[in-house]
Amino acid sequence: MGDLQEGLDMISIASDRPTVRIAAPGADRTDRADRAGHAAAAGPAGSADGPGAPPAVVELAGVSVFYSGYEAVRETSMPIRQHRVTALIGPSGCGKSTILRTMNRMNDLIPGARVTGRVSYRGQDLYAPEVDPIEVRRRIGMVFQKPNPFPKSIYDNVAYGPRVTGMKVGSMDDHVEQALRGAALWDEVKGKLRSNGLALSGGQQQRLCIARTIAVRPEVILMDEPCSALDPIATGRIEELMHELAQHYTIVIVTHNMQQAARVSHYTAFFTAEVDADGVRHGKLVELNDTGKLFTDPDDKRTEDYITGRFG
Amino acid sequence: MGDLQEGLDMISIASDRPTVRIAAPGADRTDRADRAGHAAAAGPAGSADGPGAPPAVVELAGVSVFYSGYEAVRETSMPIRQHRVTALIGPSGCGKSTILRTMNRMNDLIPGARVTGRVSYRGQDLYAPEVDPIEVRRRIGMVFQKPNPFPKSIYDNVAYGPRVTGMKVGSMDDHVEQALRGAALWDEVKGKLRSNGLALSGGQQQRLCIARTIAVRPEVILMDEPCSALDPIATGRIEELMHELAQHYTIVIVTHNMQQAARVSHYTAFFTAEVDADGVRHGKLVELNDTGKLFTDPDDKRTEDYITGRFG
Amino acid sequence: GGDGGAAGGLAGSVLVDGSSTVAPLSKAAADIYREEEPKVNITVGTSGTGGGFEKFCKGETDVSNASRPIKDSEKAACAAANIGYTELVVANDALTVVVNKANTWAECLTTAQLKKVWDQGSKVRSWKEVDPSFPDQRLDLFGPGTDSGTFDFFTAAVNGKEDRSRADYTASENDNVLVQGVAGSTGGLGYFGFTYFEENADKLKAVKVDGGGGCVAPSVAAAQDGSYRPLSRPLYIYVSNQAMASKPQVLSFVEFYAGHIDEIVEEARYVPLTAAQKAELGAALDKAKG
Amino acid sequence: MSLRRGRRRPGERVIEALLVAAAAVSVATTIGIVVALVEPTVEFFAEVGVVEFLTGDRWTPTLDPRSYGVLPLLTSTVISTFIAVAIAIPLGLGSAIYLAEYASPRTRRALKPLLEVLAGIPTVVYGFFALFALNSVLRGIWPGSDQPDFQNILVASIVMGIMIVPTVASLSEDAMTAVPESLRAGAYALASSKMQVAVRVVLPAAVSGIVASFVLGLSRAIGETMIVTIAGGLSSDHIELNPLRAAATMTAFIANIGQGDVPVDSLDYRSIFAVGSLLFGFTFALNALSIRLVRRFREVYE
Amino acid sequence: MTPAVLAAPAPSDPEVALTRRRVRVGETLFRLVLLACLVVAFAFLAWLIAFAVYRGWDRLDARLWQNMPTGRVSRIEGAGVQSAITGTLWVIGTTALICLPIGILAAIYLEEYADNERWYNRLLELNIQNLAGVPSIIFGILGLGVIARALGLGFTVLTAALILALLVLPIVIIATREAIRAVPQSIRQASYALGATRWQTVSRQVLPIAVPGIATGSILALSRAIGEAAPLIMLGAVTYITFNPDGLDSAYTVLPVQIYSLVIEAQAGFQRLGAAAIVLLLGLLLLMNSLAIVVRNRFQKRW
Ligand SMILES: Nc1ncnc2c1ncn2[C@@H]1O[C@H](COP(=O)(O)OP(=O)(O)OP(=O)(O)O)[C@@H](O)[C@H]1O
Ligand SMILES: Nc1ncnc2c1ncn2[C@@H]1O[C@H](COP(=O)(O)OP(=O)(O)OP(=O)(O)O)[C@@H](O)[C@H]1O
Ligand SMILES: [Mg+2]
Ligand SMILES: [Mg+2]
Repeated sequence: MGDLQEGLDMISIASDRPTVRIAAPGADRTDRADRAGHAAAAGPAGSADGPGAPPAVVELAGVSVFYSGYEAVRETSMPIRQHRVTALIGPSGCGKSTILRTMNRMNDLIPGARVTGRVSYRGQDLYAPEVDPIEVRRRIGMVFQKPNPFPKSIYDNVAYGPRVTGMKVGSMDDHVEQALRGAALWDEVKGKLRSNGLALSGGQQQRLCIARTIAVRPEVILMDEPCSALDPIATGRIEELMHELAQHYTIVIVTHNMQQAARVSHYTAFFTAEVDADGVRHGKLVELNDTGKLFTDPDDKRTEDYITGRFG
Repeated sequence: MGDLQEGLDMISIASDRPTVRIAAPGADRTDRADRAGHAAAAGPAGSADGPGAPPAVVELAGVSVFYSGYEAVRETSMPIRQHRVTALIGPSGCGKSTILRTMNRMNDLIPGARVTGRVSYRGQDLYAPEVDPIEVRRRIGMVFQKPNPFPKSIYDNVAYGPRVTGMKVGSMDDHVEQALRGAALWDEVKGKLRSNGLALSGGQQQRLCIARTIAVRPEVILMDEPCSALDPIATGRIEELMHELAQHYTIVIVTHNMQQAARVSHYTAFFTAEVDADGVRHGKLVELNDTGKLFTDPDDKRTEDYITGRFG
Repeated sequence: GGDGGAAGGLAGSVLVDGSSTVAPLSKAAADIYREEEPKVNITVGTSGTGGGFEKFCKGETDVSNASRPIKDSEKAACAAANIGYTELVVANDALTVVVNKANTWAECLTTAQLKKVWDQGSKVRSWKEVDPSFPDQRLDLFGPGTDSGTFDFFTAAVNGKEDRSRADYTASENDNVLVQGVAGSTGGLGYFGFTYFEENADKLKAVKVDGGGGCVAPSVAAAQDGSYRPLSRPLYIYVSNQAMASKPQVLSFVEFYAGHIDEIVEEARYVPLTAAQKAELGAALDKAKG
Repeated sequence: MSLRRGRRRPGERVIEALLVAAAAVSVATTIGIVVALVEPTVEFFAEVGVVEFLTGDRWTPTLDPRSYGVLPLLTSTVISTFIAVAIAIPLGLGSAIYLAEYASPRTRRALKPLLEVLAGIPTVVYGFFALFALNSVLRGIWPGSDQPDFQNILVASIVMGIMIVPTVASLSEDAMTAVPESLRAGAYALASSKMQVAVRVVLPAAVSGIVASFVLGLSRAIGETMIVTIAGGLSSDHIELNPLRAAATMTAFIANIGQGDVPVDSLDYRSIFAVGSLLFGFTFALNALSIRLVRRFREVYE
Repeated sequence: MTPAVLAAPAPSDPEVALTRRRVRVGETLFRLVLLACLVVAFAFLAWLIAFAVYRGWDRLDARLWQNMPTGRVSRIEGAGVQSAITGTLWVIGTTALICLPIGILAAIYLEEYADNERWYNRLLELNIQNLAGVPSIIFGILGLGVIARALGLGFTVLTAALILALLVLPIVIIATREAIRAVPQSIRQASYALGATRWQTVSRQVLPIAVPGIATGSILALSRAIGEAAPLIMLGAVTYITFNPDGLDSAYTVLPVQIYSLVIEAQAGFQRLGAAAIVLLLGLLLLMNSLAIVVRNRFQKRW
């Protein structure tokens, strides 16, 4: 894991940063294909592991998720690559959030939820009995759809994670500052660290939540539609931030917005919900691919249908 | 008055229906300019009333809205043209929802809210003392951001409006059917009219809310971010529906999504929030224009900045 | 409990419980005793005679107030728990039969007439049925609850057997309700303790009772000399012998109780003991002390 | 970089044990109640037949001839509860609708706690109020031969009803305020009047909470003791259907014997445990029923 | 600008007048009826207070709390209810110390820890709902048979407090659960996602936010306890006590019991003292409810 302090202070933009611009996929085709060029095309089972691809930090293998017996997501396998942004897209109810939650055991909190298959983090089975979900979440953080700062001061929001995990930090003040800088929020709040986090605007709140998450120095950050409650300007800021974070963190983002997936991610996984023989809907991974390829030349017909259905 | 049934059953697409496709504005330029060609360009004060423009059903003149003394929106004037879709866009907090609510006196329900200036509907001042807000809302309906069906059956949801307004309908069953057809929901629910409206998917719920609204046969339908809680497929359906509705209804839609505004509206009003001398933010109408023009060649620099800030 | 010392230096607690009818006497006793032994903590509870004996026979209290003598089952309970006790009569009460102020006809009632009215299964509904000379006025009956010692005594005295009574009367544990009831209905007839009549003498009229020896009005003198028959009754306290032996403050209190009995009865507005009863009280106490 | 439990977390375990223990207290309470009731009840039924107890129409355990038919107590309990609830439900629901839908938030914040004062007033106080204040008014209204008794079920029930108003109002109001604002907005946008919003949208949406408040009010009425003891009367020798007459409820009977002069080790006294068991069973059944009911409504509306 | 009236006919009602068509009599009537409900309830409250104040007027002074009760009719005028006041404070204080921690912890268990798919947790929940409906007099039977006798705690402050604590425990649990449930799930998720343990999440996030709700519920539960007489009378309450409690094992009396015993006395002087004590108790109650308002309003989070 990269040195946090270094990363947080870094402002210059790394060379593989995707361009932050909205564009019809067609127009962007070459740019994108070039950017994530070393990642090989993924088959429907989503094993995008060609030579040269960064190592997988999290790896799903044959993962199914059940809600009190209902199989919401079926047999999903996919790698999450280090220091890359992986986007999960697909229609509502196809299990994007469900899959995201398996990656840091947040579904432990849902009564009746059960995971089968193997989810591993750096080779360790996340669901092995001796694994402590709290340790898992310390390393794999999460940002939610609706900004959810604690009704505490901005400072306490950020300091909460280090405090509860008993993290050794030299000076908490410095640590909070670094985290807020890392979330590109420092300049806006430095004068009012003691004021309530809820008094910030929606976009600022969401960045506060990101700051709070990186304050515990996770390796992976999961984001579930982090911008859907925000206006375009705030969204733009968060997207930009994601690129910066991707230099030091591995990011998985669920989004409804295909443009957003196209803008921010290196890889995109397309999920859909399919009705099986018994008439029950199950979520399924259709295709995991390099983002540029998935949006311009998807391997799967269903991906194409979904994308063109929206793109005209 | 057009025959509702006839309109509702109509499936063929009227000639002036905007194309439902996402595209970089550049690519779409001519198409759009052509489509809403008869509407003249609007100045910053938003008086898009060139010759040939349809008459204004609702007209705002110098409208300011206060929330317990805070002036949230300042001096706004704009017409809402008959059988056209007018989109309101702008950053969060600029007063889009506020302005929308002035048009059917929904802000009567917010304690401390006060409207100055004149909002007229077919020439009558909506805020005149003898005006009954309930009558106003019968003619100017509203659809909300989050689908909010009543926890009643689908049938009762639709029948609610006609019942409470004491509308004379031949057969309530037929009436409900027509409204559901009008909202393009009939085929999906006809077998389960007695089941709870909350059991539908998000997109279906939103269409149910639209059905419920058109069941009282309003003249104007106000929609406040009707798709922001929906996935792209459901969004696409609602957008398509809006086009059909525009043949019979006057529609005002608030949206965060500029593509959506571009796709569905004939006119677009861009609002922004500006800080005045005292450091207080007020919402303000910057430009009301033909949609094609506003997105490609806005009259106001601020509009251009906002749009290009997003479109690259 | 606690240790006592010389006079004025006693401490510790004395726990009194039992009948609510007798409670005013023990409260008055405690109140006066407190001036002499301020460090002795006396509490008086009102669990009823039955509840009081239950606690008493479990050794939970030192003194039990009783509006009736101890029953066999209670004796057995005390014996089983090895609680010895001394029964002391501390005051008299004259159950008073009262009628409405506007009642001009009923000056005196015989026990036979009372029985006719109150007996089990009685159907008497009008004063005329009590005595043909009385007017045909509706009869409204008021009396204490069937679970009270007062009821037991009255039914035994008038109807010949404890708990033998008609049931269709307004019963209340709160004598003030009975006072109000009789005061509020022209044809009212009720019975309760003499104190409640005395306090409300302006609202009620007491009826003379003829128990065979002529009409006698309830009064302190009549209750004392035995002429107010059969409705005059004694009130008791029961003292635990063990408590008297082991807790000097209990003995001290009970001795004080007996020694100041006239003052106590006066403060509680009951009918004082006769000289003979007082002698008996002293003797019983002496015997208990051994 | 191990994901195993790094630090042991014994604290978490201890706390969880503590929490379970706290929750177990309520179970212990129920067990305690059952234990306290069972033995004397069994002894009671060794001498009195269950059938006689449940079907007899004369309850005179301290009066000759002894009779142990609980129906008179049961009838008065049902009548008094019914009247109390018939007063509390309309008043409480009306107040709740007013507070939730009509009053300004400020008024609501001020009035609701004030209304809750009514629920906290000692029942002894209510009892004397019923007996000495309200009853004189009642007796004034009905002079003549069917004048209410000095203690009667009606006056006790009215005051119980008033006591329960805040229980119904407060919980119903909570349920109605919990109805999302979006439903109200939706209804207003469909040209509903305020009353229509309240009655046709908010009320049905809050129905499970409202029913729950009714049930809670009902069980408070059944279990209320001091008011009926002081103002309701003691007679139980026959089934009294006229609420203007004095009659003992189950609770009033228990309270009276509990402080009376009856020897404790007697059938007379043990009868309070039989009545207590019946009362306990009664409220138990009622609660079970209500939970069903609430759940059913909830299924329909959520 | 084109005059609106010349517009093409609306698809809705051709009539465009927006003025009131129907006079909405029902609306006004409904509102009045609702208001009347509230007024009736408050009228009773006012009447009740006036009734007590009127009856106890000449005893409403410092004697009430400075003096001890008396057993002597000649001393009625100098009597007070000090021991009942201190007894009430002792009993209620102890009740609070017992039932609040237990109630809050139990509520935390049910809301945050218990898996309500499990039968025993569901039983627990049912049991609590059921206890909330058990008549208070039954708790008196429990107190007499089990707490005072079987557990051997006797007739002390502790016994009374235990009975009242168990009596209002379900109210505390239910109110606390409500308050905890009102804490948005997103707060918990955020805390867990940061690697907090369950107890850290509960103690540092959930409870602080739930405090106003818990406080209000607790105060209301305690004001119910303060007025309870039935279970204590069942226990055989002391009605004459001239010293203040000095410990959990002390004898005691409480205001409602003292009031009950005073009002049924024969002498009008005692009855007036009882009425004055009623006013005092009502005052105490109003104080507690105002406290609830203050807590509710002070700490209420705007979400
Ligand atoms: N807590 C839960 N309990 C039971 N079923 C659930 C739960 N959460 C999700 N589901 C079901 O699992 C399926 C997948 O849901 P999920 O929330 O993962 O979808 P999603 O792709 O994130 O949808 P959206 O885009 O609407 O957020 C859906 O059918 C949903 O109803
Ligand atoms: N009920 C209210 N009370 C007080 N202020 C309000 C209220 N509703 C809105 N405001 C304020 O009025 C301004 C305009 O709000 P409004 O909701 O109309 O903006 P908007 O453009 O719809 O924003 P968004 O895109 O986030 O929905 C904001 O500053 C907002 O904080
Ligand atoms: Mg999701
Ligand atoms: Mg808005």
